[in-house]
Amino acid sequence: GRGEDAQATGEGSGDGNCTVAFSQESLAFEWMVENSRDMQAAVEGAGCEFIQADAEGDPAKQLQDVRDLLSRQPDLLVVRPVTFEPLAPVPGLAEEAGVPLIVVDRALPGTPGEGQYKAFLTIDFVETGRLVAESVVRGMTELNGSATGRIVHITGTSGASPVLDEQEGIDEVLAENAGIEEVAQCDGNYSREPGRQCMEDLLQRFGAGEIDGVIADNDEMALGAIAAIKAAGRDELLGWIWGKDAQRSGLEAILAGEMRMTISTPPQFGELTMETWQQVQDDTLTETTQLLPKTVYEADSDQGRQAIEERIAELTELGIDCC
Amino acid sequence: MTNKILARVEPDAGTGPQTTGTGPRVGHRRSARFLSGLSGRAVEILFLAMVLTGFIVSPNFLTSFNLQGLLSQAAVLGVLAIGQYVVIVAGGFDLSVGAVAAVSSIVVASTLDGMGLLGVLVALGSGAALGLLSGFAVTVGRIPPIVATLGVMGIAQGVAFTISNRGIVITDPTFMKLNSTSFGFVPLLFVIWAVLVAVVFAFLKLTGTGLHFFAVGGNADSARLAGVSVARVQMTAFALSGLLAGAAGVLFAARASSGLPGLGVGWELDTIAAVVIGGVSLYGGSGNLIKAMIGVLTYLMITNVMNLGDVDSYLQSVLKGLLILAAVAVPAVLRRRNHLVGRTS
Amino acid sequence: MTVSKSVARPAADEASQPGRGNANRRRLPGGAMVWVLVALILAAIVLSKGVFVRPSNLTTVLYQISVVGVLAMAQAFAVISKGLDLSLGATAILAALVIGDSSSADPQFLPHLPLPLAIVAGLVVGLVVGVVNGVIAGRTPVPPFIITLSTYLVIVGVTFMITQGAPVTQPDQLLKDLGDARVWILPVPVLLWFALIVVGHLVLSRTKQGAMLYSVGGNETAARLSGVPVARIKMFVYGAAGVFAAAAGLLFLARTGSVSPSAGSEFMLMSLAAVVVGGIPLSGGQGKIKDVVLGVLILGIAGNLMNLMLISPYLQMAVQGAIILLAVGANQRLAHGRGQ
Amino acid sequence: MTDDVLVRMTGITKSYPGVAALRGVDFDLRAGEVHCLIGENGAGKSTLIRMLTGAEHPDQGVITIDGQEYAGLRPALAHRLGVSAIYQETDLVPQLTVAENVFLGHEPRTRSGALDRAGMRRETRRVLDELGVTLPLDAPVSELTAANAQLVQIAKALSRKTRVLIMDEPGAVLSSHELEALFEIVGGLRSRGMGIVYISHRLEELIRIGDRVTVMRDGQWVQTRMVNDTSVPDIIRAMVGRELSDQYTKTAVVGDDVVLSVRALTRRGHFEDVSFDLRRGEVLGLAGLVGAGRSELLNCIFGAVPADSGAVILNGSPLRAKTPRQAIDAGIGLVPEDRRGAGLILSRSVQENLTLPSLGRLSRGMVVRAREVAAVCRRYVEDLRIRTPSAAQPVRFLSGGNQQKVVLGKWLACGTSVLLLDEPTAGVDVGAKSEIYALMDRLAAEGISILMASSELPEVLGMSDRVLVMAEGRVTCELSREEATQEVIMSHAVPRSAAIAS
Ligand SMILES: Nc1ncnc2c1ncn2[C@@H]1O[C@H](COP(=O)(O)OP(=O)(O)OP(=O)(O)O)[C@@H](O)[C@H]1O
Ligand SMILES: Nc1ncnc2c1ncn2[C@@H]1O[C@H](COP(=O)(O)OP(=O)(O)OP(=O)(O)O)[C@@H](O)[C@H]1O
Ligand SMILES: [Mg+2]
Ligand SMILES: [Mg+2]
Repeated sequence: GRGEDAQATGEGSGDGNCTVAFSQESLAFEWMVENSRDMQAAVEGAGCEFIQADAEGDPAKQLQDVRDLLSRQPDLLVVRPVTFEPLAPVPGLAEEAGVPLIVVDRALPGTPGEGQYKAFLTIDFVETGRLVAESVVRGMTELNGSATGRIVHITGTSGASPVLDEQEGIDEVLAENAGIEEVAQCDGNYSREPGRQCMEDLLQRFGAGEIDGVIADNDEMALGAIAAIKAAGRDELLGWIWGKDAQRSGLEAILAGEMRMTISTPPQFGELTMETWQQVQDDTLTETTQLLPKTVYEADSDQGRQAIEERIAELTELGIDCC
Repeated sequence: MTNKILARVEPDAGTGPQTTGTGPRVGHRRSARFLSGLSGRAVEILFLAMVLTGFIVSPNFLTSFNLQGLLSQAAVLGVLAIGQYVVIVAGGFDLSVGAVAAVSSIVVASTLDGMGLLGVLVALGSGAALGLLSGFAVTVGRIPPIVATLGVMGIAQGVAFTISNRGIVITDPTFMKLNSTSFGFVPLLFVIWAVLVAVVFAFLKLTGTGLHFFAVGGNADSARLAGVSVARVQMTAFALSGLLAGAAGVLFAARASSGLPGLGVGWELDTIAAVVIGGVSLYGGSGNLIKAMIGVLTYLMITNVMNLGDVDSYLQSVLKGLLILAAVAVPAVLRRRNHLVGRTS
Repeated sequence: MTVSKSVARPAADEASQPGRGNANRRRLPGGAMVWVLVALILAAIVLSKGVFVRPSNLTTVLYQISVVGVLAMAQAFAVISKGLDLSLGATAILAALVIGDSSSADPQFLPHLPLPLAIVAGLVVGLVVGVVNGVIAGRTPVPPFIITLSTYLVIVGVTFMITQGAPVTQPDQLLKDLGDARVWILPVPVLLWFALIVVGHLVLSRTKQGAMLYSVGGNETAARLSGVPVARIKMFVYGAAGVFAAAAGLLFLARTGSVSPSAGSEFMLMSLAAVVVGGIPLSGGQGKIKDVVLGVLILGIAGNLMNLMLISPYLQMAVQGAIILLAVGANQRLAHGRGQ
Repeated sequence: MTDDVLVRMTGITKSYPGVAALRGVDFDLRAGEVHCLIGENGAGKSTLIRMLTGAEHPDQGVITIDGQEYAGLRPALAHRLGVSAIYQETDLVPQLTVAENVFLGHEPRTRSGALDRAGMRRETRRVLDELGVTLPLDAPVSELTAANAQLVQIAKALSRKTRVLIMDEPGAVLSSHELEALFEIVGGLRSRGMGIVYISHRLEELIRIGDRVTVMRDGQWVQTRMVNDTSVPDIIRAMVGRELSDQYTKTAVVGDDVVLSVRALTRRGHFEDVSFDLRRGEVLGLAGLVGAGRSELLNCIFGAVPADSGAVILNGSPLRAKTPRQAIDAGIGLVPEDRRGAGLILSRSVQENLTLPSLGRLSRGMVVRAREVAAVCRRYVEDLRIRTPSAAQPVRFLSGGNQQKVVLGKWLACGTSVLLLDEPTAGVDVGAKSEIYALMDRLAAEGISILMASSELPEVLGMSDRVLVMAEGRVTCELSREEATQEVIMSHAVPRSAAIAS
């Protein structure tokens, strides 16, 4: 529970003798809440006190949050950046405060392994983009007999770094498959309702037969697109929708034959972070950049189907929808 | 209503209706004066209360490391808030400040390489240009300020993202000195803010045009009849706000050593709230710049102190809301109690 | 009487018209906005090569804007009373979460309620938030901007404390079905919006409270001296706005079948934009529901058109901004005549 | 008097949507004269002078100042040419101080170009001294009373290097005391060769200080005469287009029963220990200098401001009105001094304003009975002869007299039995004035009791059955209709501490 940390009043009052500070981009989304919860569990599991600040999506606030957290002289600073560039001062601040730094999920300028910037634990979003695009190529080949087709892309919040990275991966693959064309892009703001609006408008713009599939930068928007497609009676597109994040409702949509695939973007960095920190302390850390493994969920085989069902059961067990 | 009575009788004449007063009435007056005096100092009191709370909550509050961060963050929002203050005093609102700062940050980041420090001027110019666009829409287009700046906000965001859809890292060492230089715990950014405050304060207090800002915000029709060019005042106010938002963008770029097209979302509300905590009237024509700037510091300290005090971030939102409300409501209610009891206005 | 009354600050929109004195204020704002809308529709038809006027597209547009349409009506109540409400979007989402969670078979945070009761609960939440705003607005001299900014922050905090950021994904199936159901070619949410337009219109034009609302927005002092219970009217205004916001939340939930606490962040400025684009002056005391509908249509059509034209997301921000400037600027020209 | 023409306006025409405010008006002003401008409400007087100050532009016509023709006159240019105006509607910036308001638009500069605040204060004090008043130079104007604000406006006009001074009803909120001082100043300015345009509805004022008088009607020039060659009835005939019988038509119909009695009512700092009785059908005049506390007393009885002690008894039972609503429900109505700021919702229609206090009665549950509202509106528009193109006309566009009738009408429509009138005819033309007087008389005859605060002594004398005089917040004497004369009232109205303008 998030309530506990409110009781702590200043450093050293935790049950262990160490403090880990976490600067979180935002706590407005379930993925990030789960990310924080997992981090807290891992930190407290290791007997340390967990303190956290929520940047509310504002890089300027996050810069100040980092300072606020460093002011409390934690033993480790973990940062999940709002976005890449503006957080460039963070390694310098950690250096100044003499606090080791681990960056998770998104990158920030700086080289892990230099000075106090110890490690970078991430998900490769470019690779995610590649994996999605490769699945699109397979799907289009299946649909049209060859790697040809017209795709619309509902993107996450314009300018967000995962959006740009994934686009890079998608572009890479599509460059090799000239037959597949991304004919339109629309900003769905990572949420269901704007995603749905995008799809509705695009369905008006492109009549039946004019597009073959939809890439959405997350499952929420994919689900919005599905709702729009069903409402418009354009069932030919069902099953040719690609999502991301592997949230429970997305996985269910795949089982229902409405979505083609999704990729997990696991928020659970806690274990890895604490392990890495241990290695830093023991001076045994070799890999300063580590990638979190991700899983592709695609109902193209019984095996795949089973994996999805298991994952759904797991999420239901945890009582969460995402991740 | 003390002033009203002074209206006719010289303060030292001592023969007005007030001398007919009996004991309790004098007491009533005195406590009234004390309370309304307090309400006039609301932001200073709140500021000191925040400092005190910070001090009590955490020994780290008064460290140079913490103050340095607080002051340089305050510098960015503060410079932005100067512009917001100027526009509000002149009777408007500027919703575009955050987006204009984003444009300026991305402009400075993308031009530093080619043009060197001239890029800073280009960035300031782009801010001023967007400010002028707001001013133009308000004066020539006769569009209410809130709509005009909402439109310009969209345009500015579009421009920022068109220049670069992702952030640009700055490496220019001269430029970076802006952020790295500090005098004790006082960062250069803060000094720049203070200088800008002093300049704008002097402009408003010492020039006729400065007085015209207050006049236009207070009653544009009277100002016009007195021969004041309302359009020019509004134009200047928005241009100034744009220029200052541009400056804030540059300061942010220095602080974050990068420019960012998506910067400044929600900053328009932050600046308005901060300035109002500083006692500025949203209806224009009145408010003290220095107090407004204390409002900025106070506003940021709310978060700083809660972070240091380890308050749950969701709870922070609740507490911040209640604090803003209290900061404005308490003095306003006190003032009304003791000054305008039941007056029909 | 003190001077402050006789030289009361001129209306914001008037103050922004330098060099015009008080000439030509006779024609009320809003009248010309119809022509701006007509111009936009014509442009949409041409630019979309006719796609825009296809019945399916038209219903799509209506369907898309129904939520903001209801929210903007709520905003209009506040604006007519010379206020404004920044908490509406957050209220709508909170109400949607309450309705969605309590009506779901397996609620996460709330006790289970049958759908009708869940809807009532949501509306009550909206009412309570609105009444709190209204009481503060009526009893203290704090500007509504600050009041509702504060309640906005409080609601957001409370919403997240309850949900911990988790969405509600399994509201009552009937709700989802209604969201997609159609009567003739009109989706049910659109019909609900239409119904609320009628309700809003009747409240403003036919009820005692509506008439008093205009008087409070027009001149609070004079209204009070005419026996209008100003504080109670403000409570009514913000209370009604809260209920309408909750209704918007209900439509949102029906339309998307799920709601996450972070949804609707764009609602705050959008509802205000719709009101002002529709030509309702922020100086209060004026404006009709018809104006709000115009404002919502203009913004909605502009958004739809840009998507039909496949304008890049980055450019859309700028184009949307330009459209706001052009629409309101054109309206000012048409409504107030050419400059001298 | 010299004959050099300072200003000449010829063929001035101006229309607003739906109104032809001015139709080919000619007007001229010579140096060293007071040129009075008179006409009914809405005749176009203010509009005409707004052309001269550059506040607005004529559709047609020529304005010549000092022999030079000006097409696009702007306020700044007019000021430079030496044209200053005291506008009818207070045009001060409430948040600025007295000194700042006085010098707004022509602030003195120091040698370094900075704002010369010390100079501003010094000069303001000098001008105010000239006017014989002392005001706090650094107080925001919002804290002044209406009368003091008017003095600031006068100071503002005088602070400029002015050759043409326009005064649009400067006396409307001043009492006779201050008016005297004003007249002296006007006389002084005239002898220095300044040309003065003086607009007023009080004919006695014009006769006293005017050299020439121009009468306007319906946006047209009617006549220009030397004041010496004309008379009040002449002017009225030219203005109204018909003979106007005795202005004050007062019949005594006072009943025996006391309707309203006020006992030791006190509101500290405003008025103290006020007691009186008001009988059925009585018109009780409340005289006093500006600031005597009359408005505050009326507001207090009406529940708009709280009392500190004392009692108000209505029809035998105590009335503890904490809000105007309670007073209204008990049958009291207030016509406030500040008509536009407190009496009307300017942006709303005649109908809405007329029916606002009676909305409760005119609706069933929440729903307003539209037909009845329209009927009530029609009835009072006809009954009070409110001149308006339609019931839907925003009251902003009505003339002062008609606006005042709307305010009166809204109380009649809700069945008021006690009317509190605060300066009921301020800024109202003679025609409308006599209509309002006739109406008051009729209402009294119908049994309505009226408490009327007025600074216009002839009005107090002409309309009251009894007169109370207030000074410094206390009732200093009570006079019967027979006892009341200008001299007696004035002698009781001047405060004993007499630090007033002199
Ligand atoms: N801005 C305006 N828009 C529309 N009509 C106007 C405007 N200003 C004045 N009018 C109209 O023009 C006419 C002349 O008005 P004006 O104010 O000049 O009269 P006035 O002689 O000064 O009356 P009063 O004695 O009441 O001051 C009136 O019918 C008035 O309603
Ligand atoms: N110039 C002044 N000097 C002293 N007291 C003043 C002055 N002006 C106002 N006051 C105080 O404010 C109170 C209310 O003033 P207000 O204007 O209501 O008086 P009034 O007699 O109604 O004036 P008016 O003649 O304008 O109606 C007065 O009772 C007095 O105590
Ligand atoms: Mg006039
Ligand atoms: Mg009075």
